[in-house]
Amino acid sequence: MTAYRLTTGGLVDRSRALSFSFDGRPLRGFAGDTLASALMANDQLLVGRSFKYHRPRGIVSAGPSEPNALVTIGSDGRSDPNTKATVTELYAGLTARSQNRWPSLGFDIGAMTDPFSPFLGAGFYYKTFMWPARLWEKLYEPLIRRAGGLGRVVLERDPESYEKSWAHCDLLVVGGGPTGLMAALTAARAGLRVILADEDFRLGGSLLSETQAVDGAPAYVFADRVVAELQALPNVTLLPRTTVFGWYDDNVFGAVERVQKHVAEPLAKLPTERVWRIVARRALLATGAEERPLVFGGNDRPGVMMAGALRTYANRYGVAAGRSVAIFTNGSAGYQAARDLHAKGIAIAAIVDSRAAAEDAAPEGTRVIRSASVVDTKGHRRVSGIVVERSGFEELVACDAVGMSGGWSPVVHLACQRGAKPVWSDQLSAFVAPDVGGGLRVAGSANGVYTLSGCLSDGAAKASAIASELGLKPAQDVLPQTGEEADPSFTALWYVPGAKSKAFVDFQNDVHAKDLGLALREGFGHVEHAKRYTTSGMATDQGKLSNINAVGILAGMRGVSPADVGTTTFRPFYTPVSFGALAGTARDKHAAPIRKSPLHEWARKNGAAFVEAGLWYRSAWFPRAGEKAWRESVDREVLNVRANVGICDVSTLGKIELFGPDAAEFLNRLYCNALLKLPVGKARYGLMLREDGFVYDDGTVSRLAEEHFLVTTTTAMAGGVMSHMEYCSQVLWPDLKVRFCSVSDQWAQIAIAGPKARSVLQQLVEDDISDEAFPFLAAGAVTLKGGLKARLFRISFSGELALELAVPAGFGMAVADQLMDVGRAFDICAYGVEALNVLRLEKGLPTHAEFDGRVTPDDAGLGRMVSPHKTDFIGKHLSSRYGLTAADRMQLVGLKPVDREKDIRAGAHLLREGMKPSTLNDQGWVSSACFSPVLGHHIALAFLKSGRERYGERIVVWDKLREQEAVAEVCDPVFVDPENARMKA
Amino acid sequence: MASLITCPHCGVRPKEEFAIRGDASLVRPAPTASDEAWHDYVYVRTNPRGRTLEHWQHVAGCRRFLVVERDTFTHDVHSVTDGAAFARENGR
Amino acid sequence: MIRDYYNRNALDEKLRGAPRPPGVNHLAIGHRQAVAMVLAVAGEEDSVESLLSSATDFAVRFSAPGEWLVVSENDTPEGLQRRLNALCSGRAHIVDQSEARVLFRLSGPATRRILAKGIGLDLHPTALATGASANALCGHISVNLARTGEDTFELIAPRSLAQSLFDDLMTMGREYDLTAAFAA
Amino acid sequence: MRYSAFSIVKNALSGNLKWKPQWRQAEPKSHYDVIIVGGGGHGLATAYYLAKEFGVKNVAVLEKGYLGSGNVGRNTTIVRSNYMLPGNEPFYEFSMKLWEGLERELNYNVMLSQRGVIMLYHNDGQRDAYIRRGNAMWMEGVAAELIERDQLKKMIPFLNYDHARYPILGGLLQRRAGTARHDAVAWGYARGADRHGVDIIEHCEVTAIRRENGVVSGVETTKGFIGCGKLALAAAGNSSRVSEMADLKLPIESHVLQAFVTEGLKPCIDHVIVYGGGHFYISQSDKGGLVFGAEIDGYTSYAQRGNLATAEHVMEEGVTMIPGLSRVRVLRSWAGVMDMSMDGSPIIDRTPIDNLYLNCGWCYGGFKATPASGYCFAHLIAKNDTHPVARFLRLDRFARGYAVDEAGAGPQPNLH
Repeated sequence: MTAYRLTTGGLVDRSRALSFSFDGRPLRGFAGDTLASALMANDQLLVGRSFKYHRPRGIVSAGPSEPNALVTIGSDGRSDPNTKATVTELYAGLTARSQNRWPSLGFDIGAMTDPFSPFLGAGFYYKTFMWPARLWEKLYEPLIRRAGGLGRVVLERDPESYEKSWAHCDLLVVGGGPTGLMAALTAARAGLRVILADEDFRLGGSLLSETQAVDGAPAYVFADRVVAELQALPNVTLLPRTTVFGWYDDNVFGAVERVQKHVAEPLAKLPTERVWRIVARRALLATGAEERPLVFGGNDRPGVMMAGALRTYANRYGVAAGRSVAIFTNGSAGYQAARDLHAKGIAIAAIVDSRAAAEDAAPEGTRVIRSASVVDTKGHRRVSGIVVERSGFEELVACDAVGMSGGWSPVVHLACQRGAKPVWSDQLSAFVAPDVGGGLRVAGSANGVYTLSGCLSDGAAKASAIASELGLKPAQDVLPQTGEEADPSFTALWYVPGAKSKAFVDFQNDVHAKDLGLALREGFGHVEHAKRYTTSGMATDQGKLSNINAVGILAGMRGVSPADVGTTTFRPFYTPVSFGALAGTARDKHAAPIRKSPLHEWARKNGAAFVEAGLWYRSAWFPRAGEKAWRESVDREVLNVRANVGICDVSTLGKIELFGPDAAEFLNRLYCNALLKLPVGKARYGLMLREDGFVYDDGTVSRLAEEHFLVTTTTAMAGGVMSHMEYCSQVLWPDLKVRFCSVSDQWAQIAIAGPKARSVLQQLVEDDISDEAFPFLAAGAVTLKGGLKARLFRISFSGELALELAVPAGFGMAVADQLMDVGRAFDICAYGVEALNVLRLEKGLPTHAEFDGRVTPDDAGLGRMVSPHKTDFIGKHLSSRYGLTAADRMQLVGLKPVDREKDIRAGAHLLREGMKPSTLNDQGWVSSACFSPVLGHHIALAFLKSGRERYGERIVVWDKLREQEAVAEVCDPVFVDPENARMKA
Repeated sequence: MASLITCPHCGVRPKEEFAIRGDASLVRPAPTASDEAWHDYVYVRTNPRGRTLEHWQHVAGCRRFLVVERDTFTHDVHSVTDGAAFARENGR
Repeated sequence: MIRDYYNRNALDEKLRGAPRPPGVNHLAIGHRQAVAMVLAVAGEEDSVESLLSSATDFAVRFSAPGEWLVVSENDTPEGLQRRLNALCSGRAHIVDQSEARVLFRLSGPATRRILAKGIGLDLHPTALATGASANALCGHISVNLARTGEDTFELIAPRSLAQSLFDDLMTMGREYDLTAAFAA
Repeated sequence: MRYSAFSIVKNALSGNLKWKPQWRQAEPKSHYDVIIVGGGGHGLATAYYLAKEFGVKNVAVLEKGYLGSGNVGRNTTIVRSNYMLPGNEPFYEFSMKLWEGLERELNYNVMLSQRGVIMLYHNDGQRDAYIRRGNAMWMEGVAAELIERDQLKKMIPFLNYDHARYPILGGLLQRRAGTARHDAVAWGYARGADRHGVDIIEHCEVTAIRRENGVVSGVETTKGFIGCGKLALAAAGNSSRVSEMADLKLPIESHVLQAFVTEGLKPCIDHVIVYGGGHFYISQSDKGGLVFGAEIDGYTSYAQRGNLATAEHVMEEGVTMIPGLSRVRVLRSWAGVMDMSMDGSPIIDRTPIDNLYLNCGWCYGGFKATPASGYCFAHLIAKNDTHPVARFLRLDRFARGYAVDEAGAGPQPNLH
């Protein structure tokens, strides 16, 4: 009754013992083991508990289709829950824990649900837990949630790194078994750029479990030889430990390479996993075939495994699942397993064959029971015998492991990920790949060719054909020699009648044959309904073992062919892929690129607090010693700008230069205001609409020469405006002679604002910048003392006398430093975007807090800017729609709290005094608000229904979310200097 | 299509280099056109299941608007042309 | 009273401190070069292209139809502007981008494998020949990519994103011990 | 058969052999008072309310595939009513209230789980926009809470408070919002409609709309002609294709939206969390899988599959918001075809063609709207009058200049 390591044989390195642990128990395996083979070698067949009934479950397979042997590997931030032991490469120090059991794997309280399973059939939860309603979330659902789930995730930071890489090739071969190796070799020798990817840590696929000789040597030696030749070729990339998980449009494949999942101490310079995006001119699926389980009573008892897995464990890993193994088969594969196990000295208790007649050779002295089936298994946490039924008679056959073999299903997952459904083949009793065109072909067992010789020749032939298609001449190599092979046929058996206990279809999700019957009775006979109602095929194995049997059982019950039932939809991922691998390096602070202004270091040096604004880091305020709250700094900066002078980094604004004879016409169509006659040397405020008539962006337009303009955009919309301009010039008006180019990165731009701005700046500038020489809205080139060429714009976003100086980016910091130096005598300060925001609010200037995509120029009080004379501009026609001109639209107003001590905050809504809050009574909302240090109280900009008619009205500022309410007076949005005297000083 | 676009100026490029603007078969009406014509241009879409023309801007490449003729069901791309050339040919 | 201003490289912070000796795979950052965008006047695209390709003492990088980046290691920005204006004589608009762009030069046997971690183009010499250039996405950042040799590539990136791109490249190159320094 | 714990026990004792189909496989009659095109959540809900609430019982639902094969079976199951605009909020709150009674209404456990939906904000502008939204919700009587950073840290400790781009500053919480079991909604409405006499006809594709003198009189289908008094389209994803049969073009583009589920995990995420630094949203199903999604792929598509670049971007946002997701494995991705409308809001309205009614344009928001959509559409069909909560969701709103543009993105569907 034990699983054990055979004394000899297998491809494990018996000279390299590796220690690991399972549920705290220290164990040893060998290099070359998987966790599953090492667990078996230590007689640990019981590895997990099922999802719903918490039944004890053992290892079933030797590959990625494993439904049961899921463990959590590692701890803390390095925990990998739900890891399949069957594909986990063993390493020294690996720690594994079983899952979904409490308190222990051997004794699990959750298993108490098992006797109640008649009440817990498919979809039972849709029919109950409805009364009383409040108990659902308080009691029933938490219980269900706690019982469900599998592994535990710690949600701690992962200390390891991930990355991505692109790869391009002529031929991608998916699968490194006999088919894939031959295909890769043929294509590579012909000169194609080849990538060979295989999920296993050792290339060779079934050759590693094969007892047949190839070219006179053991099959694995042949595999090693081919791998060595491929490795030496410069046009070949070998990707072991790499699962191709998805096939996407244009023959792009996604693959994940487990670079360091198999090492105890990962190197910091390597990622733990790497996602490859492979662009392949051609691809060949050499993904093999999956052996089918048989659906018989008690088929989930630990020790019941796939016959092929038993073979792999014995041949490749030198591990036996038991000392006396029974085989239940419907085809030749069961006999092959029996022969191989027998050759390793493992007793074969019996071969139970569902077929009446078979030619297959059983090992000498083995009892073969034909026309028979297994209807039950015995044993507690481990199989101890099978109940064989033949012609109405039952017999108990003692054994300590069972190999089941239900035939083969080609693995065609990838070929079906782009909409085409697999096609039923009566001849193969299996679904095969649809014809998906030339980009992706299927070869070998994946193509229904199950013999070794067939796989070798199919791989070579398909690769030759591809090489010829791509214009290369494949060599006519002699195929490797193989020996006699058995006929790989089988007779489909979807369900073994007469089950004495639950016959599982989907092991992990605990879906048994009766669940499918119930689903059918309740009208869920469509394969998608059956899946969704019973959850068959929805477990972490995505039904790799179960789906085909579910289809066969449904077909049987409905009395149709599996072809009529069809399959559910195949979708990425072939096997699950970690978030980390798919995210790569773009995470945390690197989730998006960081943009830094050329004045970033200057701001940092001056103590700035930064704020993330889109990709940019912008200086928000410049705290000084003793200032405890950000408001103190901002108030000081605002007052200083109003009283003296301040400088602010405005480099992040979008800047676009335009050239050409039609540049003026182009801009005139782009903005809603008139720009055609803008004089050279002048700047003008510009307002840009979307075609639906709402404001898109605002900025300034400066005419630097007759056919040379510079426009600015807001920071947030810089990219959008550039694209919009490109759209207009390329698509709408391709005949306008205009060229443009972003110069946002070329210039460091500094706003110098305040009554002393000119005095400060004049010290740096050669040119005369007096009001006469450089009046409000002047724009043009200037030369700094010392010779540096710069640009100067007399525009103001603060309402103060302001000049914006642009210098080549690299000089920005030096010039800003100089301004601070000479400005010291004028009490200059640096100010950030928070102070900028207060200054513009006091001046009633709208920003994107106001232009929220639903605002017309008139709403914002800018209706007069819209040129009534222009025949066309973007947004003109639809601006005149009723809804955009209705009298009750919300209009921009100012608000002052009646009680000056009260504050108003953005996001509050507006109500008439005495009116009850309701959507119907909603009068508007506050778009921006701040404390005005100049006025000494809060001020706000708000949108209010017919607001401009309502100056002087008292309105309730209703902020239920923060439990605040204030009464405010509606006023003109310009709070400071409505005559613009300061700006034009 | 959803993975790669062959830019006529830059060659084969991944999807993430592009920004999609929408239906490229629309023609901006004359300023004097009817309200209905403007409404249809801005708001109404043929939205075919099958061949369609769509504007993809190669934002991370040449920044040209490309007219991508593609199938919205199979995702096959039939042609990619420069947007300005397409506009001129179609008499805009 | 005011004199010369110091011109600060966008990567000054990143490359501050004692330079390490360059490794086999190395990233050199152009310290000073003149860069200009050449925008051909409508209808003059072909003539501008041939004028540019006739010049040998600066590098011409394809940006878009009728648009090129010109990179000169010898000229000042003003000098390059003058020269290009003279060369194109009204057939193109010249926009100084010397301060707007940072030049990254990658060299070494692993260069292709490093770049493949961020760039979707096929970098095999049969697909991207020496001398070829185009704009492309590297990670999340748009750059101008040029192959200047079998194992040397140049990336020209916007100044504001240069530090971010630098971090990305160093991460991509970590596996191959990529080193970095300002170009000599 | 009424569903209850008692019925489960009773049936179990008789070997679970006596359960009946949850809805009949009906064959089409020659004529119905109302034919609904689309056997998804909205179509079935419409049929249910028509029969139950508005006394219109001679109704057929035609479904070209299997019942619930469209978006009701491929979404991220989120149910919420946290909208900002007066055109939307009353409608979605009406829906939320219907959700809260749906299990008793249908005698079907759709597993409404009011776990709370929290939308994170990452800068002051976003915070202010959420405050505006939260106050708009309160105006409609819907409770909303502003959760500031310190409180959020206690509530959801595993978010990336220190390294996220963009920084997590707080969130807007609607506690009543949550998730529901998506397939069960379709099945529950189907069972309910069936019990009120509605014929549900699967695998019956409409191939043409017959009109006589400009008035709709029936549909040609793969099961022959079926006459009707009124024809109601509820085929989101394919709305343009169906309406085209009546020569009606719509303000809609079809776009593909991907969603994902991880392997099953023990309970770890209680709320529905929405990352405002991108578009990522995540919740945990009762089975243990983390269900999540983000933005549409961006191009028009009728293929129910997405591309890898978008998927990768979704994961980037995911690990940026919750670093602990890094080693969680994603099991499966799928994709649905969205009716993306020109303002991001749906349409429930009559059409210029007599007797033709339209329910479309659900963008990302269709699942949560299912009950209200069905109710309001049934109201419109039965009474020929718009239900008050759907009065802003009219087809002619674009021509009149009354777009309901929640995102403020303008007439470009892939930006909503």
